[in-house]
Amino acid sequence: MTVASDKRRINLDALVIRFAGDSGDGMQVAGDRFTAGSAIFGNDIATFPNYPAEIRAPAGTLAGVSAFQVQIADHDIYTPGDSPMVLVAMNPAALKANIADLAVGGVLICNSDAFDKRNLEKAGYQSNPTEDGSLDNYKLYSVPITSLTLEACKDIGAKPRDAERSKNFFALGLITWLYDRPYQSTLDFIKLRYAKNPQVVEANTLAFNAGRHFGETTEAFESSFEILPSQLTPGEYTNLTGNMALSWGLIAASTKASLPLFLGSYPITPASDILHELSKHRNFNLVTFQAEDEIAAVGSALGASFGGAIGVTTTSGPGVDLKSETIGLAVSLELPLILVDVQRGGPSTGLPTKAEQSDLLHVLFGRHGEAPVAVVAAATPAHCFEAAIEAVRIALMYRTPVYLLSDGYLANGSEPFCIPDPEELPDISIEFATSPNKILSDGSEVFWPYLRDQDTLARPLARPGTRGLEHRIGGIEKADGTGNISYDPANHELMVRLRAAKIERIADSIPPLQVDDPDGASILVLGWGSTHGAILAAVNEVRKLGKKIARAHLVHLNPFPKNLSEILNRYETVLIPEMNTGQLAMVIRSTFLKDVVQLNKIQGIPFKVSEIKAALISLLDGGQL
Amino acid sequence: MTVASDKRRINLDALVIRFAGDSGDGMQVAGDRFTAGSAIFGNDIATFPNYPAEIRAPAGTLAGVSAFQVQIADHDIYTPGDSPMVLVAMNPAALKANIADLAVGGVLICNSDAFDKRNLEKAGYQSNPTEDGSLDNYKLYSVPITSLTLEACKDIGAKPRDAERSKNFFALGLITWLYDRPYQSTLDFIKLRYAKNPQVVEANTLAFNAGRHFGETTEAFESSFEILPSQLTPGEYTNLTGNMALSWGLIAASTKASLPLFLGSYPITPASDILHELSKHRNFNLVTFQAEDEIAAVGSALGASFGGAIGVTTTSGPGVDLKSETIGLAVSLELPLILVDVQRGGPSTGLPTKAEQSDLLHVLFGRHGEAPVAVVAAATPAHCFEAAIEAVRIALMYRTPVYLLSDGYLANGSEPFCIPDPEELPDISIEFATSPNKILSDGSEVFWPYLRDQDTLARPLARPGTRGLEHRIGGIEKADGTGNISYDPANHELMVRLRAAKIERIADSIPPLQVDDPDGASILVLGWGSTHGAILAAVNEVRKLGKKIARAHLVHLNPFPKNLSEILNRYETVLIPEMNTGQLAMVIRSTFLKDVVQLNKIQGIPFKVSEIKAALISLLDGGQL
Amino acid sequence: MAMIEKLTRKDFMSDQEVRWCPGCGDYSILAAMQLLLADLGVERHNTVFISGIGCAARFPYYMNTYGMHSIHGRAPAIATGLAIARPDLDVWVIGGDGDMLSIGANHLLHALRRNINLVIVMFNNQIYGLTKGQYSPTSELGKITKSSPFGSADQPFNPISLALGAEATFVARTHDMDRSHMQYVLNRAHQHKGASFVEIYQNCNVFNDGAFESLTGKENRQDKLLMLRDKEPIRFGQDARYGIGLDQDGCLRIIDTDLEGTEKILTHNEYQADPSLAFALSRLGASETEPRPMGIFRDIEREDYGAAMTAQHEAAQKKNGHGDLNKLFRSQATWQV
Amino acid sequence: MAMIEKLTRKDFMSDQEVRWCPGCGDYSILAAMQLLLADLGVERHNTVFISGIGCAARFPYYMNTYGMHSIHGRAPAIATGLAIARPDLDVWVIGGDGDMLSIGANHLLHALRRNINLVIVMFNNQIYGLTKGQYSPTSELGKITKSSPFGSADQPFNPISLALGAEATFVARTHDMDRSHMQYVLNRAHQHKGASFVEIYQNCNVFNDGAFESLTGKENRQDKLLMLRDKEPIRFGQDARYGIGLDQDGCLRIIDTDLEGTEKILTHNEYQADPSLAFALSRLGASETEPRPMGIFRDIEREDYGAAMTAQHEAAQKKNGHGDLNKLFRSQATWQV
Ligand SMILES: Cc1ncc(C[n+]2csc(CCOP(=O)(O)OP(=O)(O)O)c2C)c(N)n1
Ligand SMILES: Cc1ncc(C[n+]2csc(CCOP(=O)(O)OP(=O)(O)O)c2C)c(N)n1
Ligand code: SF4
Ligand code: SF4
Ligand SMILES: [Mg+2]
Ligand SMILES: [Mg+2]
Repeated sequence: MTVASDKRRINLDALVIRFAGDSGDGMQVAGDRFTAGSAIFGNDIATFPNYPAEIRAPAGTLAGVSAFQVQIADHDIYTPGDSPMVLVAMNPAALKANIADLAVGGVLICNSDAFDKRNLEKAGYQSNPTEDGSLDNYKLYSVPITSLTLEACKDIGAKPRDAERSKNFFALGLITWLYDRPYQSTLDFIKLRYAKNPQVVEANTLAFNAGRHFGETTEAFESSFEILPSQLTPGEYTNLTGNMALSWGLIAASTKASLPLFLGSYPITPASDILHELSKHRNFNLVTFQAEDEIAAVGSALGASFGGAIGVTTTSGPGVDLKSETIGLAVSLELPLILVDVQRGGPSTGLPTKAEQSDLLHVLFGRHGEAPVAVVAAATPAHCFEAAIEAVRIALMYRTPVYLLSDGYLANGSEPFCIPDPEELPDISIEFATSPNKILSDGSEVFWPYLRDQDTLARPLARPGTRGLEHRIGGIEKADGTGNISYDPANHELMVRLRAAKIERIADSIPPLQVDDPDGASILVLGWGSTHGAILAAVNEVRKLGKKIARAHLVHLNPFPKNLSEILNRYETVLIPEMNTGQLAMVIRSTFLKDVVQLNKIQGIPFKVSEIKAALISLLDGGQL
Repeated sequence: MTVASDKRRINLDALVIRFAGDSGDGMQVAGDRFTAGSAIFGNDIATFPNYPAEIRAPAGTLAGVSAFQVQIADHDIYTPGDSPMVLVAMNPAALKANIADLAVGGVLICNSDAFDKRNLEKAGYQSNPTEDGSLDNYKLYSVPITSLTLEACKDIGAKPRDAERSKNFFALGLITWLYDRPYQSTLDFIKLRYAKNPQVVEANTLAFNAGRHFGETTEAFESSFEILPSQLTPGEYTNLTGNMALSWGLIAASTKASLPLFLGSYPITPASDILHELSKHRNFNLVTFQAEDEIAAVGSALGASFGGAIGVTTTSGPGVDLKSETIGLAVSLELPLILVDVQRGGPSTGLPTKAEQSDLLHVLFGRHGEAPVAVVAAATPAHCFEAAIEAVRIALMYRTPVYLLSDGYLANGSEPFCIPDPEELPDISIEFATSPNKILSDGSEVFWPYLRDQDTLARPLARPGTRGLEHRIGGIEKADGTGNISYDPANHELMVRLRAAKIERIADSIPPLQVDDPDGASILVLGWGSTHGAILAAVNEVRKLGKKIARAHLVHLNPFPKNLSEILNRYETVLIPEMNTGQLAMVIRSTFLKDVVQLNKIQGIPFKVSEIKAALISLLDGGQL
Repeated sequence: MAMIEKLTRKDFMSDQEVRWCPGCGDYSILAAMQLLLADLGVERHNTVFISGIGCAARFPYYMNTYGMHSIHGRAPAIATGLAIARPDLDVWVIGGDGDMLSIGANHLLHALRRNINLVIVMFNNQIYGLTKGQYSPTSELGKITKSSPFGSADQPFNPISLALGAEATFVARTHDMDRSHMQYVLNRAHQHKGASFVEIYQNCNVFNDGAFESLTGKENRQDKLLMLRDKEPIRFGQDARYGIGLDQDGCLRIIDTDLEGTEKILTHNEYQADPSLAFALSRLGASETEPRPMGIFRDIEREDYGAAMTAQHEAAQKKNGHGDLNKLFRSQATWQV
Repeated sequence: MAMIEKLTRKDFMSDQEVRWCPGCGDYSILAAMQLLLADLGVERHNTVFISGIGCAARFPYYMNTYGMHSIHGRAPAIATGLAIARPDLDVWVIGGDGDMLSIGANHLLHALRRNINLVIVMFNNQIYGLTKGQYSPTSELGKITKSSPFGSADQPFNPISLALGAEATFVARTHDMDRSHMQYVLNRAHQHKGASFVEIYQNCNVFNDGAFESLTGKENRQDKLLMLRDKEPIRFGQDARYGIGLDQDGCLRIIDTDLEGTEKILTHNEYQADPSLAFALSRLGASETEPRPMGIFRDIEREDYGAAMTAQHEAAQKKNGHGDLNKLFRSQATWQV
């Protein structure tokens, strides 16, 4: 046996690792811990949890495989990586479902105990791939993880079934050693998380340490690796998923607006975690309400907005459809309302745990009549924080529903979030009406709920409880100014155009679109939403090849930044990668009459960097897509 | 006194007349009878009833005014006319609400009995307009209609309050004489309609005849007019509103498909009359179900479709929003389903009794995920019949939801409907699966619900009750072929593209778009839906000025006819008039990257011929809109 | 602020012209409400009326308070959000039988079980008025309407039974022909903490005229209406000749005191925790021979949702301190770069 | 076609792998159903299962019949259309407590009052399983879940009370630990013409394990479950020591036969027209000391919707003749050109 110091330690600039196992194998926890340890160590990180179908499938089957991929690096990274360089497969099904993604030459760690006849059959293997040579393209390590875990725990008197549960920590320990990750934070975590069950703390600790020691002491691994801390902007960081960042953004917005937050929501994957997260923070000026359905969810949020709170509702997929009617009412009432859509694969129930960008046209146009709303889309998990504040700012300032788009990839993926100083977050408070705003010809002073601000076209908001400003609003067409019911044809046209103009006016308050174009390119990649990371990484790679590419990313989808037209005209070719059949492309074509090249992927999974890179290179070479 | 024969009789080629009065004054009945009489006489006709706000407003107020406009002509006409040439105003409010529309020099008949102080005040008149000279621009006839009616009925012992109700028939009698309409059919109608109440029959008859005699015998009217029968295509005609034509079209489609019709609906203006009409015809193979809401309405229709019926649901405005989720399911299930949207003014409750074309983008894009459906739009009231059959044909043949668009103007407006020979209506029946369609490798025969027809891409339909073809379908993504749940990324992309391709394939079965361009114009007016009549009339008028204009009207909005691209490219300028802010224009721009000129009216009322004519002339003169 | 001068009905009348059909029962409900609120001296600015769509739902426009005329069926949901966000307000919900029992029944029932602090008033005219006369979920079997020319085949809901089945804490019925009873019931509903449900029989003289005439007509009331009064024997008819007793099969039956005396007559108890007897009372009137009970079927105490939320908020603050962004951002592991 | 050979459970098993969590109560319900249908010898091709979304709603995939896995909450509405259009089919509706009582309660209640010919089976696990553990409309007050870390403040629905309040004609309850009782109840529901509502207590061993253990656990059943049997005295406990009696305040109470004898014990009557006693029985079990009734609360006859539609169709044909387009087109005034 050799000691650790004898082994080689190799420096890596980045590492993509995927933990895969059965739903019950604790792979999400292992992945999470690995990420947290790396984050604290100072690496840049980006994660991609990939859950199985909604119901736990029978153990050992392909349908039950759960995976967690993370990229860690010593530099800025933008995605969880295209292909893992390391794959941990806890059983044959996990191997089968994931091996195709492993980079050739990659490290493959299999739990040999699980590769028995029954499991092999369940996964559809005729022979044992770890023995039949079919994995020769990879660096295969067969480790009896289950039995080593049991062995490690044998003295604490845990039942084998219980002790076996710690095998994810054995795997984590092994990887921790192999990639030289800090381990104390994981030991602390185990103590805290399982505090209620000391035997579990002990078992997990023993397994984790056994994994580390196994790496250090066996001869199987010739070398270990290290990834140095990255040069992120200095600051204090924490690792956030998109759903958490979005929740925190809403809390921050409520604080900075000095208004209560009201969340009306109905559970649905992958939006539910926003409800879960917000409901934990009832010590803030917020309340969460689990409604009977999505219609009641958005209805209650609208009622709360009428009462002067920031009404928010969160949903995904079919839930978005159900809110259309109430959003139309909110458009007519001109009340602030935040509509969070965490997009998932459709149509119908579709692919509930997967990501797609296929709701854009729906949120733009999916209401009867002419009912425009503002649309803001988050670009990365951490950006969900900022996007939430921006959505609330627009909603309050312009008294309008605002759609805030995220997707399943952002929602569950994570990255470091640089903790802001609350003082430096924008003040987004607004003024409510407290006194009459109109003097009638008879000299009486009255409150007109639709007497608009001439700059923003926003109407005054008088909260119930304000003495003397009693008034009624409703969904029937109303006269501008008084807000009284009006069936007058000319007034209707005026109101339709005013509501549209108000949304257009939002562009006055949003920053111009920034183009990242260091070299004066003729091709622009225009992205929106969660394609941000893959586009950025691909553009960087192409530039490393000495080629010119410009890049811009839209956060405001309605209205667009004012300079978008000018930017589009500056480029010969505009490429729009989207996880749909071309929804932004359609809007750009019709709005600017500018042809665009589409790159579409509709598979419920995000673009790989390489896919976008290939498209760019093809375009640069004058090819077609 | 002179006798009738002494009076001049002047020939008119067309007449536009509007009956206006209080909601309780029976103006709709008067208009309807005038229309029916003219229709039977052989004129071409087009009507436009204009109801007041939904709830009966207090008598005599502006909010309570109800009007009915009809154009009758000795030639083909396409609209109820821009401005009435004759206005009957039963009270000051009716005058006030309608006088602006009366053509200068037009005939104005006022019920002088109703122009008392109270009514004048209610209508907001300071002085009596029939006396103060403010109506000098019109041919004003003040007729004491109420007292003459009472006088006529005095001998039958009716209470004055009851007798007064017949005053609409007095007015109708007067107009009948003035424009030389046949009167026997009205006398017959009175007998039939009020058969249960002999006193009412008598009062109405007396009033009607008194009105006719008044015209004939007083000196007030120097001349009477006649409008000769028009040269409609020979055939048997009946006068139909759009809602009736649509209902009959559905019944005809069900008959020609040899399939039961199931209507699941929830009442809403202006769609309710389709439910009312269909529910009368239960002797056909049809059933109507008044659901608890629109979600249940479309749900029940989908359930019926699954059972092999033609599932139909009808709605308007907010009801459309509520159906989105279920339509997405129908897209995923690939089942036939007819979705009727009688568009009304939005957003939200909006202008419930008015017409708008503002749901086009919503029906195209208003579902989460990628969920394309076919869209067909009716062009005229009578065309609703044909459009309904076409929608059912597409739904059955392609196993897809089809949106059938009408609007409030088509729904309540009427025109002559040339009764077709049922034998000559298209056979739209389809084949259902009766036996397995796939042999597995083990030789067993199975039914695969998603094994597509290679031409249409339609899947086979096996109705429950078919022995041996038991299968399950659902809204989760499914594998093409087997239909089993599939989370496979590549399959998802395949299915999204197949569902879109199937909708595109519909274009194979629709006729090319016809362009009406006798002179080789450079300007094309492209319309859809209820703008048909106004566009056609305007184009004819412009051509009469010796100018060249081409015209085309889209019935299929998704997919478009295959030759649309080629047609658009043929013209320098394309004008799209729409009763919205430019929804078809947007789709045309993005689909064909062709700029178009928009003409938009968003007032809840249809275009006037003159408005479109003015736009055309301005464009012809090289002007801008 | 203490009330200085007495309010009058006019204070609660908005400047909008009332647009119901002449003779509609909605007028008398409006008058009863305006007079009641004036009498109670409630603060107009702290009062909100939320409605859905329908004739009844026009109500808020005519009340000089805060108000929202929303969308069909959703008023209870919208009001729920408002009541939770603003426990300081008096929130009323108004709607018709279609609005509340057809498209909106689910929201109604969930608001009732959650005991949201609302007064929910349903105008039951057993018809869709605004859309001009289709049958509603309370229309009788066999009813011929525009959408049921062969007669409706839908068994109607009994709104009181439905509300009781949904764990409502306050359930009552009154009718548009008796202003003082309406005001009594509405006042009690207003006093109740939590969700109150009030059904008001309302005549739609245009599309369903006389639907309740046989019960609420002045001549019929004595025999056909059973006025529930807390702690009093349940009696009706001239000289209170009849009473209600309970059979061993759990069914109520009519007792003729001339024959059986008064001994077996039940005493009404609005505050009874178990809703079973209230439910049994709600079934009365199904047949012609039985009287229809009016008044308060149930009025029990249960923590209202708003109060529970406030308690949770206070507990959370006690446990975790007032919300502080700096703390939130550091609520999980952080690191410095 | 007459049944030739006896069907077995296998005939009703589809080729899809069952994907519930190991140990989930759904498995035993599935087995009970498959065995029952095989025993009854129903025709697979005339049988349809319609479900919404949720763990329970996966059920149709596993039945080798026709089936549709639809969308959340809408199964009763979709099934309504199918049942009306196809009265020849046997239509079952399956869903969870969230599916049927939260988002879908309105459709459920309307299907019940209309007496649509459906068997509606609700798997009540008092939790949202598929979305991983939020409280449902049947979760107990104060329940701590992912979405209620401070405890749910929602008073739960009592599904039996709710269904009875909605005019349901067949209402029953059973549980996943007793296959023969499940089969008995499901069979009776299947026999009932019109809408049948069956609540099944179902254990979600992942997110709400043991929710019914104190009632349905083998050791607890005798004392905690009250098995309703038609025309029999309502008794429970060891040696049927206890019975249920009716107090004059309309509330049920437990009678200890050792002390009071059996005389005052109520006899159960499933067929009683008035639902009041069934409702009172549905309230039992609210407190720890009371047993929870299982079995058939109500089974009454009322014309089902499909039958009414068929009758209307026939009447219309009798009156107006078979539908004929030529006649339709001439049903109002026509003229020749
Ligand atoms: C989503 C939606 N569906 C349908 C309608 C049409 N609609 C308006 S009111 C109404 C029912 C009215 O009946 P009810 O609630 O009993 O009120 P009433 O008019 O009788 O007072 C309907 C169906 C609508 N406005 N919105
Ligand atoms: C419109 C819509 N909203 C929300 C969801 C998410 N969702 C799926 S199942 C479910 C609830 C599951 O609970 P339950 O019906 O009790 O079934 P169980 O899983 O417990 O069997 C929810 C909220 C959805 N699929 N569709
Ligand atoms: S339609 Fe009926 S309910 Fe509506 S306002 Fe008129 S009378 Fe009243
Ligand atoms: S989550 Fe619960 S209900 Fe769903 S399958 Fe698992 S154990 Fe069953
Ligand atoms: Mg009503
Ligand atoms: Mg459940």
